[in-house]
Amino acid sequence: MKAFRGQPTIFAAAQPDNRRAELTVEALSLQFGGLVALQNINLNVKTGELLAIIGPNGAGKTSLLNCMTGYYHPQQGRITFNGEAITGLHPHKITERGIGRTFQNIELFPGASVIANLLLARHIHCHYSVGLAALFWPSVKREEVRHRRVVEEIIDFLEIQSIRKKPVGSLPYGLRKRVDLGRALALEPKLLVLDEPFAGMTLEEKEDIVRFLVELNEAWGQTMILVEHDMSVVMSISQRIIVLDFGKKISEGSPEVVQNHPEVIKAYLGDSG
Amino acid sequence: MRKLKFRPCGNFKERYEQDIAIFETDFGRVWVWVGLVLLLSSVPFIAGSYTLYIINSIGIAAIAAIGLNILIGYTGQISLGHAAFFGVGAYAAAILATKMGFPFWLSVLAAGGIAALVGMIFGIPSVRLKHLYLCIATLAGQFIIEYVLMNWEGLTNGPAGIILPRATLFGLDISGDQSFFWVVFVCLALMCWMAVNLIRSRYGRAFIAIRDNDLAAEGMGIPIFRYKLLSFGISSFYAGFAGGLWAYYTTSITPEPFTIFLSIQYIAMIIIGGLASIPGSVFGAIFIIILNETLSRITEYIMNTGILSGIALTVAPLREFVFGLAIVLFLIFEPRGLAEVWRVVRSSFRLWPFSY
Amino acid sequence: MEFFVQLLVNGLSIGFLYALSALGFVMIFKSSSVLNFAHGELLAIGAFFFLILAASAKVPIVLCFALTLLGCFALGFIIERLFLRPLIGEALIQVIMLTVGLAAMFKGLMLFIFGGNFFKYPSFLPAALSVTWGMINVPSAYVASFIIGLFFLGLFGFFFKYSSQGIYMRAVADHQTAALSLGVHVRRVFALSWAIAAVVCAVSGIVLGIMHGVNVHELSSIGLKVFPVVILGGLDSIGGAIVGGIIIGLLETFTGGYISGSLGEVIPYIILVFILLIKPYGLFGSVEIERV
Amino acid sequence: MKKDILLQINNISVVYSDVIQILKGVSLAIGEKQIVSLLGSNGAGKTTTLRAISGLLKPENGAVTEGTIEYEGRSIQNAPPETITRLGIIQVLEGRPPFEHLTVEENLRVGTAARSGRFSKQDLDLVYHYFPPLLARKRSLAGYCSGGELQMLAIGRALMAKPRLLLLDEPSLGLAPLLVKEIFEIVGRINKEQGTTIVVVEQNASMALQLAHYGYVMENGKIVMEGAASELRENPDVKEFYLGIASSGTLKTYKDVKAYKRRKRWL
Repeated sequence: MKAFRGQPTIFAAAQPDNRRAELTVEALSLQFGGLVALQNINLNVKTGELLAIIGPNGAGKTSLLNCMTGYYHPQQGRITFNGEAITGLHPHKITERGIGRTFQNIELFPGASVIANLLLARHIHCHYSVGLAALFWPSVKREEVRHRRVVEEIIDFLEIQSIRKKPVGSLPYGLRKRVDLGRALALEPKLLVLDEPFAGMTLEEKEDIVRFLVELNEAWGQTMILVEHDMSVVMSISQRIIVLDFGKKISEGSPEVVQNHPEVIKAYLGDSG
Repeated sequence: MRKLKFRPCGNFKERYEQDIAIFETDFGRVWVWVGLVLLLSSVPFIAGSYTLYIINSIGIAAIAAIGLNILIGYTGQISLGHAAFFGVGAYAAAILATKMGFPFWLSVLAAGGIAALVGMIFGIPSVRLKHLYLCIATLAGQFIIEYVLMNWEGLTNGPAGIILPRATLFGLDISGDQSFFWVVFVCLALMCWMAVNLIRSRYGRAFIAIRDNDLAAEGMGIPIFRYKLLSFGISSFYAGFAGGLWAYYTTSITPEPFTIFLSIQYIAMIIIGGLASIPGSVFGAIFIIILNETLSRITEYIMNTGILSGIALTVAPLREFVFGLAIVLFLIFEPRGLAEVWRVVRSSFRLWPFSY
Repeated sequence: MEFFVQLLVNGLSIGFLYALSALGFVMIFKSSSVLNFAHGELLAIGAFFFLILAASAKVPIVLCFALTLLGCFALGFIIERLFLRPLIGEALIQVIMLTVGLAAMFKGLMLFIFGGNFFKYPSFLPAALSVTWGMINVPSAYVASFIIGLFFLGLFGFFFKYSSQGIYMRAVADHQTAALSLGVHVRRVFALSWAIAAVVCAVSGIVLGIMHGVNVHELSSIGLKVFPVVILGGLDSIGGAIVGGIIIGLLETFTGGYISGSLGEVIPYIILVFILLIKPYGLFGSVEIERV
Repeated sequence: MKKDILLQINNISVVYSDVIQILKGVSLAIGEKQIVSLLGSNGAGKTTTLRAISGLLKPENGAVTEGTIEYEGRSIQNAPPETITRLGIIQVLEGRPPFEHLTVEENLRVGTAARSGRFSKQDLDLVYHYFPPLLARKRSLAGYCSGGELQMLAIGRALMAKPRLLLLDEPSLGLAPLLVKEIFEIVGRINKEQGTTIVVVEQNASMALQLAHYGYVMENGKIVMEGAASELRENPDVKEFYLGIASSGTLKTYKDVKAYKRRKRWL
């Protein structure tokens, strides 16, 4: 039985419990050497929300994401996810707890096919052991097939069927970004963290991704954090925006509020718009 | 009854099971079974004892090479200590058999297990090390193990070595070339199959991910350190298992052969065979062992004819030179090794006479 | 006490030599991130080159020295050209494997020609060089090694810090494309670093030969000892190579002197494993910064 | 508007790894002592164009397969970067990679590699004159410099080569708006005072068009629009797609993306 386009069973089957994604960041500070990257950041994410983080380059957006996903270890403050402290955990532990991310510079595996890239992300959902894997026990085979099915659903959802067997390295930039998104979706994350998913895309490609994100968020209740520069995207799809500048939070609120905040205009948006 | 599928021109897969199978077609599967049966049923009767000795050596080397390929080719961790782990396996089997009276099958399996443990100990530095530094750690492992084998006389008898009992399986004497052939090649086939299975499971995917981009792999929920250790363990298990077989086959072992030069031979096998290719490891083993034998034959011949009687010609330097040359030439001209050559030959055959 | 001081002197001079030979290794690593496994073989080639000139051809010693350095400089160039250049752009692991292959090739070739025998240079060092200090006698070879080592270390320190080529070399090591964009001749830098490394190897090979005699196995195993040295000091640090060399030299001679010779041979590697566990980038190595 | 042509690109195609075509017949002309800016979304081929000029395609496994690049009447397509830099064409790379383990001053010295003469105190003084912050940090390792200082260092390094044609790739990337302004002012001064011809590739279109005399817009490996910077600034399409201002004068919105796709007219 094949799910038709737009009705991926993995999203539909997710229980409300499994969608719970409450992230709290309290008094977070991060330094590199003497350089202060983040200073006393507080924020929270509610289940089903699409939160955007904006700010000039170098304001600490990616650093903040890296703290949330375990790549950086903040000196002060704490991060909790669904009531559990995740500060300073290794990235793989955080991924296991349900935070999946995409990368700014697309960290895909260029030699592997699209399918192989997505299957890799199913790792945390595989439960067989080494011994059984070496013998390719029937249960292992069943599990592999199940994951393959999930991956195909994601491929359908992102409309990348035609490239499923192509090595990722040979794909154009926009498609690679899409595969990167697909890989994050294959993790079945409770909280999806997107680091500049629109950077370097043409307008059409942007519109496609916006469609996917809006559908994920509105139809399937996917909680998301979006770091992005493109104001027009951010302003039109996010429900709440946090503005960072020089490692500090300078504003927070709905798009309308942020857009008219004098400090934001001064530091980021500029006079022109 | 299901129809046997030969070479399909197009994608006719209907189920995901077909897509994750080892062989694309039933044809390939049948071929391998036929080949295996032919090999096991004909070779021991056709080949003479010397040829059988070479073939058995190839089989044992191939098992070790597969292990090294999992570590270097798939996980991207360079190891220069493979011969030491092979030696650990050989000694483990010998000690277990002589001192504890373990039967053949158990001591060979245990040899693999012990080598895996030792390998994992030397893999511990990989917690914080990138591949460059790591390969130096394995170099240290090589020298330290060599030293221990040579100097811990209470356990290893030092330079004098250990003599093993005859290998028996289910009460049958299998120490002869012919019967050992079956043991080795059944083991090789099993080990090959297990390696291929591992590679197509989540473990293999994780290994490759660590090789290509460990940061992103971690973001996909893969605990890097645990997998690097696992890869070390699996690789050393293969080496130790092969070492155990080898100890039983030669019946007496000394610390001498397990030097860094043997480690380099294993590296040569997988480079020449093809990195990240299981059949490649077998091709590499065949190539290197045959090269080895050919070279000693040639030097023997030259010595006998007395052309160069004045010069003390030994086989070792010539062999070393040719190995080095082979590694260098393959890296420059066919970096993907014999496996790639084989693929090209096969596909041109398949498409013949319409080679486009 | 006397034994202790003698060991100290031995250890220091051996350490100095290790440091010197590690320099050639660091040179290649700094400019192209390649671990050169053929290091010991380059040492041996230098030593044998000198041997042929000095013992068989009976060329005057100073000329021998000059010719050896010149020959090895050319050899380094040729090696880079013939073997390394076709692999530019390939994965690092392949280049490293290539040096493993080169090592086997050179070693085989030399064993083929010279066999596993020990050779001695004709003695040419003036006896006046040796220092006697109470009961302790420092042979002239050790003093020579000390002087030559110091000289070359100074020379390279100066080269990297002040000369344009030296700065270009470091620049290439840091960022190849950026160096290329500014007009640095990157391929020439690679070739030069191999050539200089071969020269450094030749110098340390000759001095080692003066101290212990010339033997293929011996020299190529010393080439592997360069790994603990550079790991201890940090792979890309010249100062680290010196400190690492001296520490390893002392450790080895003291273990060899007080415990057992064969343990002295492996002690550097045992230390190495611990260093790697505690300080993965060595004492002075620069830490790689990773970004996502 | 255009004066003497310093660099002329005629209909070039660039292919990476023998298969991926990035540029499909790009032609442009760069006048002597001008500032020309190259706009377009990421992946449009701007950086590739710069690399084609400076000879840095080869390390990325790319090559100019068709067309010519003429610099003062001399074809330089596919020449190695060692040759091209010696003709006075210097590219400042995107992301301004420093030589991390070299001091600021040593970084600047590397800039003289493309020149015949030895470096002198005056060269350094000139760089410090334009970028005073570098003087204060000349002895510290470049790895410890901030983003703004690194951009200054990257441009300063290129200045050491006394270039006639300076190619700047995304100088504003990752810089705070005020710093961007400062850097662009300095670039303008260099152009005026040293007579250096400059090509700027920028995402920050409004900034680039204020600085430049002439502009090209690239899309999908082709030039789709060109004109004097002042004209481009007023063009409604440029406004909408690159300056991010809808025809009504407000920021564009993606609210309606499900409903329809606004196509670029020239595609």
